[in-house]
Amino acid sequence: MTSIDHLEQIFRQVGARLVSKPDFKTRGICCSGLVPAKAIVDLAKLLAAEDHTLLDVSVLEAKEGFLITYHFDSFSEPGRLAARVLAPRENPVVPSLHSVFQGAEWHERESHDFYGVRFDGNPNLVPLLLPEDFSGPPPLRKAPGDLAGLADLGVFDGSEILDPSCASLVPARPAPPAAVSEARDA
Amino acid sequence: MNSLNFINPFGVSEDPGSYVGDFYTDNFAKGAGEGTLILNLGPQHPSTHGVLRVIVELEGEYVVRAEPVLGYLHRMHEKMAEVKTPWQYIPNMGRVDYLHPIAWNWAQVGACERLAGIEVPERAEYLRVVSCELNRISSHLMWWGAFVMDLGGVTPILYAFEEREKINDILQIVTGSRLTMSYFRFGGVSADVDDRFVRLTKEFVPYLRERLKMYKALVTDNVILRRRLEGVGPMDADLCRRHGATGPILRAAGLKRDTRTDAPYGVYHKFQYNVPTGPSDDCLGRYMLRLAEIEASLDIVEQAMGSLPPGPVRIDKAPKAGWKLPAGETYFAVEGARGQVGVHLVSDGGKNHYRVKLRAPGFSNLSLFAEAARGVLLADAIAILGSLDLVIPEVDR
Amino acid sequence: MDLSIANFAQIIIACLLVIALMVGNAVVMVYVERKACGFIQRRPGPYEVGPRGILQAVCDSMKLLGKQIYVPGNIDWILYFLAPVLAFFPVLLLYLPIPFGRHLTAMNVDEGILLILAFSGLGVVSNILAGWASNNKYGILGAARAVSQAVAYEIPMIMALLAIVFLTGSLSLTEIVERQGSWPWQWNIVVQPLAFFIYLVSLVGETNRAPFDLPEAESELTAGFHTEYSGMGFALFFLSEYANMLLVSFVCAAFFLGGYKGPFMDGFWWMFIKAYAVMVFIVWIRWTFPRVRFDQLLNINWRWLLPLSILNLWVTAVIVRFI
Amino acid sequence: MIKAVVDNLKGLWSLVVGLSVTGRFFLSPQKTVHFPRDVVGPEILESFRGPLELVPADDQGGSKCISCQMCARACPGDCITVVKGDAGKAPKEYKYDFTLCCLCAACVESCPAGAIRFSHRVYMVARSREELRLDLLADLRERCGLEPAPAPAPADKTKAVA
Repeated sequence: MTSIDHLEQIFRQVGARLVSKPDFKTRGICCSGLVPAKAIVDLAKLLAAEDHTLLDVSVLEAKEGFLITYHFDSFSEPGRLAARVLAPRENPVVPSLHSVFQGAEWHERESHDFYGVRFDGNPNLVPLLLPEDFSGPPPLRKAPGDLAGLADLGVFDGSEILDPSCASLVPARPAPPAAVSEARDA
Repeated sequence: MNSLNFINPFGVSEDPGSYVGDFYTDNFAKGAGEGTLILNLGPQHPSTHGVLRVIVELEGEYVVRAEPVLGYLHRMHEKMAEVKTPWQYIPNMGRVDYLHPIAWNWAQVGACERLAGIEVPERAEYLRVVSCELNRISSHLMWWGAFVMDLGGVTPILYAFEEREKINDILQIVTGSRLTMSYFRFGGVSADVDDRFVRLTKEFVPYLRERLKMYKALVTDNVILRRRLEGVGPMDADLCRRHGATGPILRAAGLKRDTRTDAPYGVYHKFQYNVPTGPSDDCLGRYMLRLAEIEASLDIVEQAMGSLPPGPVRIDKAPKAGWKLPAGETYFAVEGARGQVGVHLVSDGGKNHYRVKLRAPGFSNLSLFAEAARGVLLADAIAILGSLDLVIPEVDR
Repeated sequence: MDLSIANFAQIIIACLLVIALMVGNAVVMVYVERKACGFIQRRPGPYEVGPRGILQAVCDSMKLLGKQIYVPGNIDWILYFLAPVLAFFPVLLLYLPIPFGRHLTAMNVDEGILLILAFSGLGVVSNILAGWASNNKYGILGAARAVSQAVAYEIPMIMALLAIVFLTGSLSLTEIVERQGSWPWQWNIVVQPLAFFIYLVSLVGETNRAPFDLPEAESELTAGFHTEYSGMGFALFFLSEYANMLLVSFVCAAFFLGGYKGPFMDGFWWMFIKAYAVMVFIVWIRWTFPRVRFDQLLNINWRWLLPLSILNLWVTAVIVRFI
Repeated sequence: MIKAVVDNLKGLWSLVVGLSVTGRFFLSPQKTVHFPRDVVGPEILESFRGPLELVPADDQGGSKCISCQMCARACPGDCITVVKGDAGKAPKEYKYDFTLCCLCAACVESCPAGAIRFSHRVYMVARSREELRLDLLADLRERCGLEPAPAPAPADKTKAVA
C-alpha cells in the first residue's frame, strides 16, 4: 500500500530539500517535493518500484532558474505527486529519467526544445517539436523582468523546509496547519 | 546502368549522387543494420492520420526499428497561453484535440476553477457530463472508422459518420460548432439545453445501441479483421507504465485506471456505469474495449438526461473576459477519449497565465509505439499505430 | 489453324474490337464501381457530370490524359516507360480465345485456356518492372508483393480450371461452353462448386483487388508499384487492371456459368451479363471487407486453396476415369 | 485440423454476414444532402455560428452598440475594431475581420449592451480575403433595407431536408 506518508518518506529518503502534502482537491497533487538534481533518478527508481508512471515533465521559468516538475501517478493507488528539480538559468543540466521511464525521452526532448534544459543520459536529445534547423536560443520569456519568483507563484506553498538554503522558495505566510492535516485524512 | 540514359524527354534533371535524407532520416540511419531498408512513412501517408511521420527500418516486410517524428503540427498552444487571458484561452482548447474538444475544455476550465475556488451549479455539472460523454462517443466512432480504414476497409468510416453527424447536430445546439467546440465557461457552461437537445439525445441513445449491432455484424465479427488484430501489438501494463500510457490502452492491458473514478470530478460519482477493462492487451483487445466504452458512455448519457436537475447553468458572478486568476499552481486532469488529459497551470496573479503545460495523452501513448512495433510486419505496425487512436494536433499541441 | 488472309484480317479486326472493349469496359467499370461504392456508403456517388454522373468516367479519363507526366529522378527510363505498356498489351491477346457465341470467337484455338494462362503471367512482369524502375521504396515493396502473390494464386486457379478441363476433355473454351446447358442447373458450377469457389478467391487474388490488394495496399504502401506513375502511365495500369478483371470474369462465365448460353435465348449478351455480375460481386466485396495481411494472404493460398484444389482435382479425375 | 476447418467455415459465414450488411445499405436510401439541390433544415442553422452581426436597435439601421470596446478587448484573435463616434455613444466604424475570428463568443458574451450576435449565414462565399473583412455597420444598414442586398434569394425548387 502506498500512502501519502509513505511517499513523503520516499522524498525524505532521497534527500528532498522541501516536501509538502498539498490538498489534492485544490492543487491536484497529493505530495510534492524539491529534490537535488542528482537524486531524481534514485527517486524515479524508487517510484517505479512502487508501480508509478511518469505523466509529464513540465518546466517552469522562474527568477531562481528552471523548475522542472515531474508528475507521477500510481497504477495501484491513484494520487498524483510532483517531484521538482531546480536547475540554474545558465547551463541547466539534469540527469535523464530515460533509464527508468522510457517515456521520459520525449518529454525531455520537448523540454530541451522550449527551455534549453539539457538532460544528461537521454539517448536522442534532438529537436522533437521544433524544426531540426531551428537556430537561436530557445523561445523563452523575453524580458527577465517578466519572471516571477517561485515564492510568488506559490509552488511550494506550505512546504516543510528540510534544507535551510531553500527557505526563500517557500512563501513567507505559513500554511494553516489545519488544512494540512485535513488533506492527510482525505 | 547509366549507359541506358540516352533520352530525357521530360527535362527532369537526374540526381547524380545517391539521395541523402534529411536530419531525422540521417539521425535514424546511424543505428541501421546491414542490408535493411529505411522507409519514411509520412508525413503525407494515408495511414498516419494527418501529419505524423514514422521512420521505419525494414528487413523485408518486418520492422526492425521504428521512430515517430513529431512537430509537423506544432502550434505553440502552451506558449500562446502566456499571452492570453484564461477567457481567451478557452477556444484554443477546442483546437488542441479536435475529436474530443470538450475534455480539453473541461481540463482548462476546471484547472482555473480549482485555482480560483469556483463552484459550479449542479445543472451545469450534468450538462458537462452529457456533452463530454457525447463527445467521447463521437471521438470513439471516428476512431472506429479510421482504424478499419487503416486495415483496408473503407466503408465503415462513412457509417460511423452517420452517427457522428447526429452527435454533432446535438452538440451544435449548445456549442454552436461541430468540430472545435468551446462550451465550458468559468463557473458553468455557455448555454442551457433546449427541448430539441433533450429530444435528440433521448432518441440517439437507443438508436446507437441498435447501430452497434450492425457494427458487430459488419466489422467486429469479420474473420479478416479478427485475424488481423488477434495477438498483434501486445502492450502489457509494464510497457504502459514505463511510457506513461493512459486511457483505453492501459485499460485494455487489464488495469482499471480511469480518471473519472480515480480522481472524481464533476458529477460522475452520481452515475452507475461500467469502466470496462480487458479483454486482452493486443489490438483486438483495444478495439473491443473502445466499443465497450461507447456503451458505457451511452449509459452515463441516459442516466444524466433522465435526472437533469433544474437551475441555472452558470454562477451569478461568473468571471468576465478580463478576469484575473489568483496566484498559485494547480494540476487538473480529466479522462479524455485517448487517456488522461492534464493541465498544469501556474499563475502569478497577472492578466495572462504564467505557464500552462498541457498533458496530451496521445503524446505518451505514441511514445510506446517504437517499442511495440519492434519486429512486427509493416501491416501490423500500421494496425498498432491505428489502435493507439492518435490525434496528431493533440500530440504536437 | 491455317493463317490465311481472311483469318489474319479477322484477328486484326478482333484486336481493334478488343481495344474498344477494354476502354469501354474501363469507362463503364469506373462508373459502376464509384456508383456501387457510393450506394453502399449511402451517398450518391458521382452525379454532377451528365445525367446521374454518367459522364464522370469520361471526364476522369480526359483529366488523366491531360495531366503532366511527373517523373521522379534517378529512374530507369526504359523500364519505367515500358512497364505500363507491358501491362496493357498482353491483355489484348488474352481476349482472342474468349467465345462470345458458338462461332463468335476471334481466334478459335483448341488450347484456348492454355493461351490465356500462359500470357496472363506477363502482367506481373509489368508490375515488378514498374516497382523496380521508379526508384521508390514503396514501389519495390509493392513489386515484391505482387510477384509472390501472382505466383501463389496462379496455381490454385489453374487447378480449379483443370478440374473443368478434366470433365470436358477439352482445352477449348468454345467446347467447354458447348458442353454446358442453357439453364443454371446445367452449368459447371453445379457439378464443381468447390472449383468455382477456389477460382473466385484466386480471381480476386490474381487481379490484385481488395481484400487481396496487397501490391497497392493504400494504407501501407500508399499505391505500391504504381506510386510514381501519373497521367497516362497510371491510366494504362488502371485500364489493364479493369481489363484483367473483365478477362477473368469472362473465363469464369465460360467455365462455370454456361458462357454465352442462357435461359430462353443463347447469345453473347449472356456472356456479358454473367461477366459483369461477377465483376459487381468483386466490387461489392472490395467495399465490404478489410484487407488481409501479407502472410495471411499466402497462408490462405498455400495452406487451404492449394490442398483443396488438388483434392478437388483428384476426386474429379477418379470420377471421370471410373464412372 | 477439424477445428481449423470449422473455424474457417465460421469465418466464411462472417464474410457472408458482412456482405449482407453492405448489400442492405446498398438498397436503402442515401443519407447525404445534395447541396445545391437540397439544403439542411432551418433548425440546424438556428444554432449555426456564422460571422458576427450587429443587433438592430430600430429599423433605421441603428445599432445597440455603445462603443465600450469590451468586445475588442475580450477577443482572443484581435478581429474586432470599434471606432468611437464623434458625438454620442454610437460607433463610427465597426470593422470585423472574419479571417481571424474563431467564433468563440467571447465578444458576444462580454457585450454589456447585447449589441452583437452570430448570424446564421452558412452559404457565405468570398473570393478574396478582402471580402471577409466586414463592415458590420454597413451590413446592418443593408439588412434594414437601406442599402441594396447583393445576394439573391435561393431558387424555389430548393427543398429543405430535416
